[in-house]
Amino acid sequence: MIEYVENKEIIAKRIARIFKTGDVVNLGIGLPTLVANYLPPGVTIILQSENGMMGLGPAPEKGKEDKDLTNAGAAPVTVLPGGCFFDSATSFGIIRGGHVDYTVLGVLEVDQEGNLANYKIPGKMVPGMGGAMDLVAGSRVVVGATTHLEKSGASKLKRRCKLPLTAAREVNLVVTDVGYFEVMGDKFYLLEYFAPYTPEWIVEHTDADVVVMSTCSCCEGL
Amino acid sequence: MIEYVENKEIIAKRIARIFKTGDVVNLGIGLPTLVANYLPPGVTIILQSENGMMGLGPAPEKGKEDKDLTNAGAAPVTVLPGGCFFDSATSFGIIRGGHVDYTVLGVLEVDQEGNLANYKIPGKMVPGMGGAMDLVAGSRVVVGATTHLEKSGASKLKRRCKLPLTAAREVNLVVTDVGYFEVMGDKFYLLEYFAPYTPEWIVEHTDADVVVMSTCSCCEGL
Amino acid sequence: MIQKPVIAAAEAAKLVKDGMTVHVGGFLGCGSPDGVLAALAAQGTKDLTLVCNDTAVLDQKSGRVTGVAPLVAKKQFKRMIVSHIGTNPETQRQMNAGESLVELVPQGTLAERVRAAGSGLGGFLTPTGVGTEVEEGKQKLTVGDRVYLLELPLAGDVALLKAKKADKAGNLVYAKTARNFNPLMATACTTVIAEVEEIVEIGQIDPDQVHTPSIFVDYLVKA
Amino acid sequence: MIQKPVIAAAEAAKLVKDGMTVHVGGFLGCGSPDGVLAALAAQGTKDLTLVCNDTAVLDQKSGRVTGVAPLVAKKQFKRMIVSHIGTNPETQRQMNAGESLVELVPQGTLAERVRAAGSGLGGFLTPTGVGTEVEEGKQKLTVGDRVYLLELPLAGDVALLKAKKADKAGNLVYAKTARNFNPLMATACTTVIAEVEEIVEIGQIDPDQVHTPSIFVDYLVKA
Repeated sequence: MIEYVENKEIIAKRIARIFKTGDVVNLGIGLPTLVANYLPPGVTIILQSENGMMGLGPAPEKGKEDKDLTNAGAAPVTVLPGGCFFDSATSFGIIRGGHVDYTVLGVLEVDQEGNLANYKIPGKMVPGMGGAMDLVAGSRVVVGATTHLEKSGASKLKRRCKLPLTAAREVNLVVTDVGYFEVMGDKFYLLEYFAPYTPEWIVEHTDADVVVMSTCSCCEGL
Repeated sequence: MIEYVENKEIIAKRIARIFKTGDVVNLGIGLPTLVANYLPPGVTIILQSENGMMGLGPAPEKGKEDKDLTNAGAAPVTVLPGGCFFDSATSFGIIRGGHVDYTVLGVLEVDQEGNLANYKIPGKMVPGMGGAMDLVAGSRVVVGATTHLEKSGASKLKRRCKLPLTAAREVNLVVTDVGYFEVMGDKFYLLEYFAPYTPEWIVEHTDADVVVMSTCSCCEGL
Repeated sequence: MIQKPVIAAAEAAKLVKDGMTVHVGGFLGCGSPDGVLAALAAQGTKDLTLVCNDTAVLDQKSGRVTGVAPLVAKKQFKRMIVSHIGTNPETQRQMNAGESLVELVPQGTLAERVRAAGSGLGGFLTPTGVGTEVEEGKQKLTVGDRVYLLELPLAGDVALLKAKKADKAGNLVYAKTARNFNPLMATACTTVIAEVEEIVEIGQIDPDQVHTPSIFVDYLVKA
Repeated sequence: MIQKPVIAAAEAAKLVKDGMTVHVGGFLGCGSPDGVLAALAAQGTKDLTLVCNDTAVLDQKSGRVTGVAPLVAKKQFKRMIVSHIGTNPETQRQMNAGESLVELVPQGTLAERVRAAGSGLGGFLTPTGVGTEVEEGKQKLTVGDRVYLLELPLAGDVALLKAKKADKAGNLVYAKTARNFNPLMATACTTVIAEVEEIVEIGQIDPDQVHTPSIFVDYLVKA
C-alpha cells in the first residue's frame, strides 16, 4: 500500500533535467520558479521573464533590491551578464514567435487532449490570465508542473478539463510528483515513474487514459 | 498671354510655408527634398526619414560622411541633436500610425478624387513603391509636389489617374508652380495662385474640376 | 529640436477628464508613473477606462500599494482592460459586485492591441486564446493550417508613462524591467505624459539608445 | 550566458543552400552584411528567394555596387520580395525579361510581414495598398469605418544581418540608419548570422541598450 505524499521538490528536480544548455525557458510563478534551483551542473539555460527580460538571475541580496528590476511576480530579481531588457510587445513577440523553448506552468487541471486550465475558477478565483495564454500558445514545448492529486485525493490529470481553458491542445509534457508524462494523440504516455510509486499505482490514481511506455522506467536520483 | 515656365523652386518655397513649429514631416526624394531649404525663419520642423530616423539634418561636409547614416535615397546625411534612430517596423509604425503630420511626395499624376500615381509607369519604369504607399496611406496630411504641366503641355492634375495608384483618395494638398490646391469632395479647390499665372489661366490649363475659392489670392513673396 | 513643457504632477492630472480612456505603463507597479497617479487619485477624476497590464498591488496585510491600485480603491475606473488582477483583490470584488467592468485580455494580446493602435494597423491575427473563453465574439481566420483570432486596436485619450530619463525634447530612456508597456502606451494615445526621474539637455542621449522618440511625448513631469 | 560561434564569411555562406529563402538586412546597401554577401556571391548559391528592403545599388556609370546587387547580377535569386528596385536596373531587366520573379511590397508592409513571422502572428490588417494593385488577391476586412488588407507573415531559412557591435553571447547593437530591417530579419528565420564590426566580452553591453537579444543570433562573423 503506497500512501501519496505531496512533494513539489521532486517535480522541480525532474523538470530541471529536461533542459539542455542554451535552452530559453520561461518559468511561471510558484512551483515552476523552484525549477531554477535544481539545474544539473554544467547545464546553462537562459531564463526569460515575460515582463521584459532575458537572462533572469537569482534574487538580490537583502538591501540590494532595484525598484526597476522585478520578475513577472513583482519580486526583486537580478540580471545575469549577457542578459537584456525589452518592452512587452517584443517580449510576447519572443514568446508567440516560438523563440521560448520551454514554458513551465502551474496547473489547475490538465487533460489527455493537452488542454490546460490554470487561470480561473469561475465565481471563486479570477486573477486573470496574465501572460499564461500567450506562453502556452506560443512556446515550443509546454510543461505542466503539478502535484498528482488534489488535497481531496482527486486526480489533477483529467480526461477532459472542466474549468475554463488557458489554451487548447498545447500541453506537451506533464511532470507530477509521481511521474513524467508526454501528452499526445488524446492520451497521457507515462515515460518515467518516481519511486515509491509504480506504473500500476499511477494508472489507478489518474482519472484519464494513461499508456505506460514499454521504455518506462523508474527515475533515479531525484 | 502667359507662357508656362517650369519652376521647382517656387513649389518648394510655398510648401515650406505650410508647416508650423513642431510638425513632423517626411520629404520624398527629389523635388520634395528641396523644401527643407526654404523653411521660414523661426519655424522648426522635425524631419522623419523612413529608413529609420527622426531629426534628419543637412548633408555632411565632404569627407565627413558616415557609412551608417544615410537618408531613404542612400545619400549621406546628418542627425540633429535630439534626433534618434529606430528600425523599419517602428519607422512605419510612426508613419502608418498617423504620427507624421505631413508627407510631401512627387507626382506622376494626381486627380480630383485625391488619388495619387507616383510609383510606376507600366512597361517603362517600375522602381517599386518603397515607402510611398505607407506614407500616403498613413500621414495626417498628404502633399503632392509637382510642376503644373508636363513637358508635353499636358496637365499633371487629372480628372482620373490612368497610371497605377500609389494610394486612393489620400491626397489633401497639391502645390504646383502655378498655384496651391486643396483636394476635397472630388474637386480641386484653388487656395492661392502664383503670379504671373491667374485663376483663369489655371482653370483653363488644368484637366480637372477646379473651384476657385472666393478667398483665393495671389501668394506674395515666393 | 522642440522642447516639451515640464509640468507638475497636479497639472498633468488635470489633462485627464472624466470618462477618458487612460493607458498607464507599469507591471505590478514596476515602471508606473506614481507621482501623476497620486495626483490623479487626489483629483478624483471619475468614469475612466483603464488600459494597463494589471491593477497592481493592493495588499492590506503588508500595506503594500502600487501603481493604479489607489485609483481602483477610489473607484475611479468604470472599466478596466487588463491582463491580471490577482494581486489587487479590490478589483475582483468590484467585478463580482458588478460595480465596475473588468475585461481580462491575454498579456501579449494586450501589448499587441496597443501597438496596433499606435502603428495604424486595423488588427492582427493571434493564436493566443483560440479554444478558450477569450475567443468569444471574435472573428476567427485560418491561415495555412492554423486558426487565429482577429484582435483589434486599443487606442486611448491620455497615456501616463514612467521613464528613467528624458531629454528636454522628450526622448525617453527606460530602466530595466520598468520599460514593459510604457513604450507601447506612448504610441497609442492623443496626449502623452511622461514622468521621468531625470531631465537632461538635448543631445545628451545617444540617438541609437532612445527607447521612445520625442515626437510621441507631449509633457514631461519630474518624478 | 552561452557564447556563439564566430565563423568566417565563407563558412557562413555555406549555411545558405540552393533554393533557400534568405532575409537580408540593409537599406540600399546601408547596414548590409557585405562580407557574407561577397562570400555568398563567390559561392554561387542558386535559386534563392530574397527578402530584403531593396536590391540595392548597381550603378554602371559610377561603378557603385552595394548590398545584394552583386548576387542579383549573378542571377542567384529566382525570386525577390522587395519594396524598391529603382537603383538596380539589372533587377528591372530580369523582371521584364521574365528571368526572375520580382514581388514589390510596400516597405511598411514588408517590415510588418517579417515582424509578424518573427512574433507568431498569423497576419495583420493594414490600410496601405487599399485601392491599388497591391490589394489584388488579398482578403479585405472592414474594421470600424476603414477598409484594410490582410497581409501575411514572411518567414525565412537564413537571416543575414549587419550590426555595429556584438557581445560573445550574440547580443547586437546597430549603428544609426544601418539598423533598418536588421532587427526584424533576426526574428523571422531559422538560422541567423550576424556580421559585426566589433565583438566585445559578455557584460560589456548595457542590457538596456541591446537592440537584438542574443537568443535570436546563431553565428557571428567578424566584418
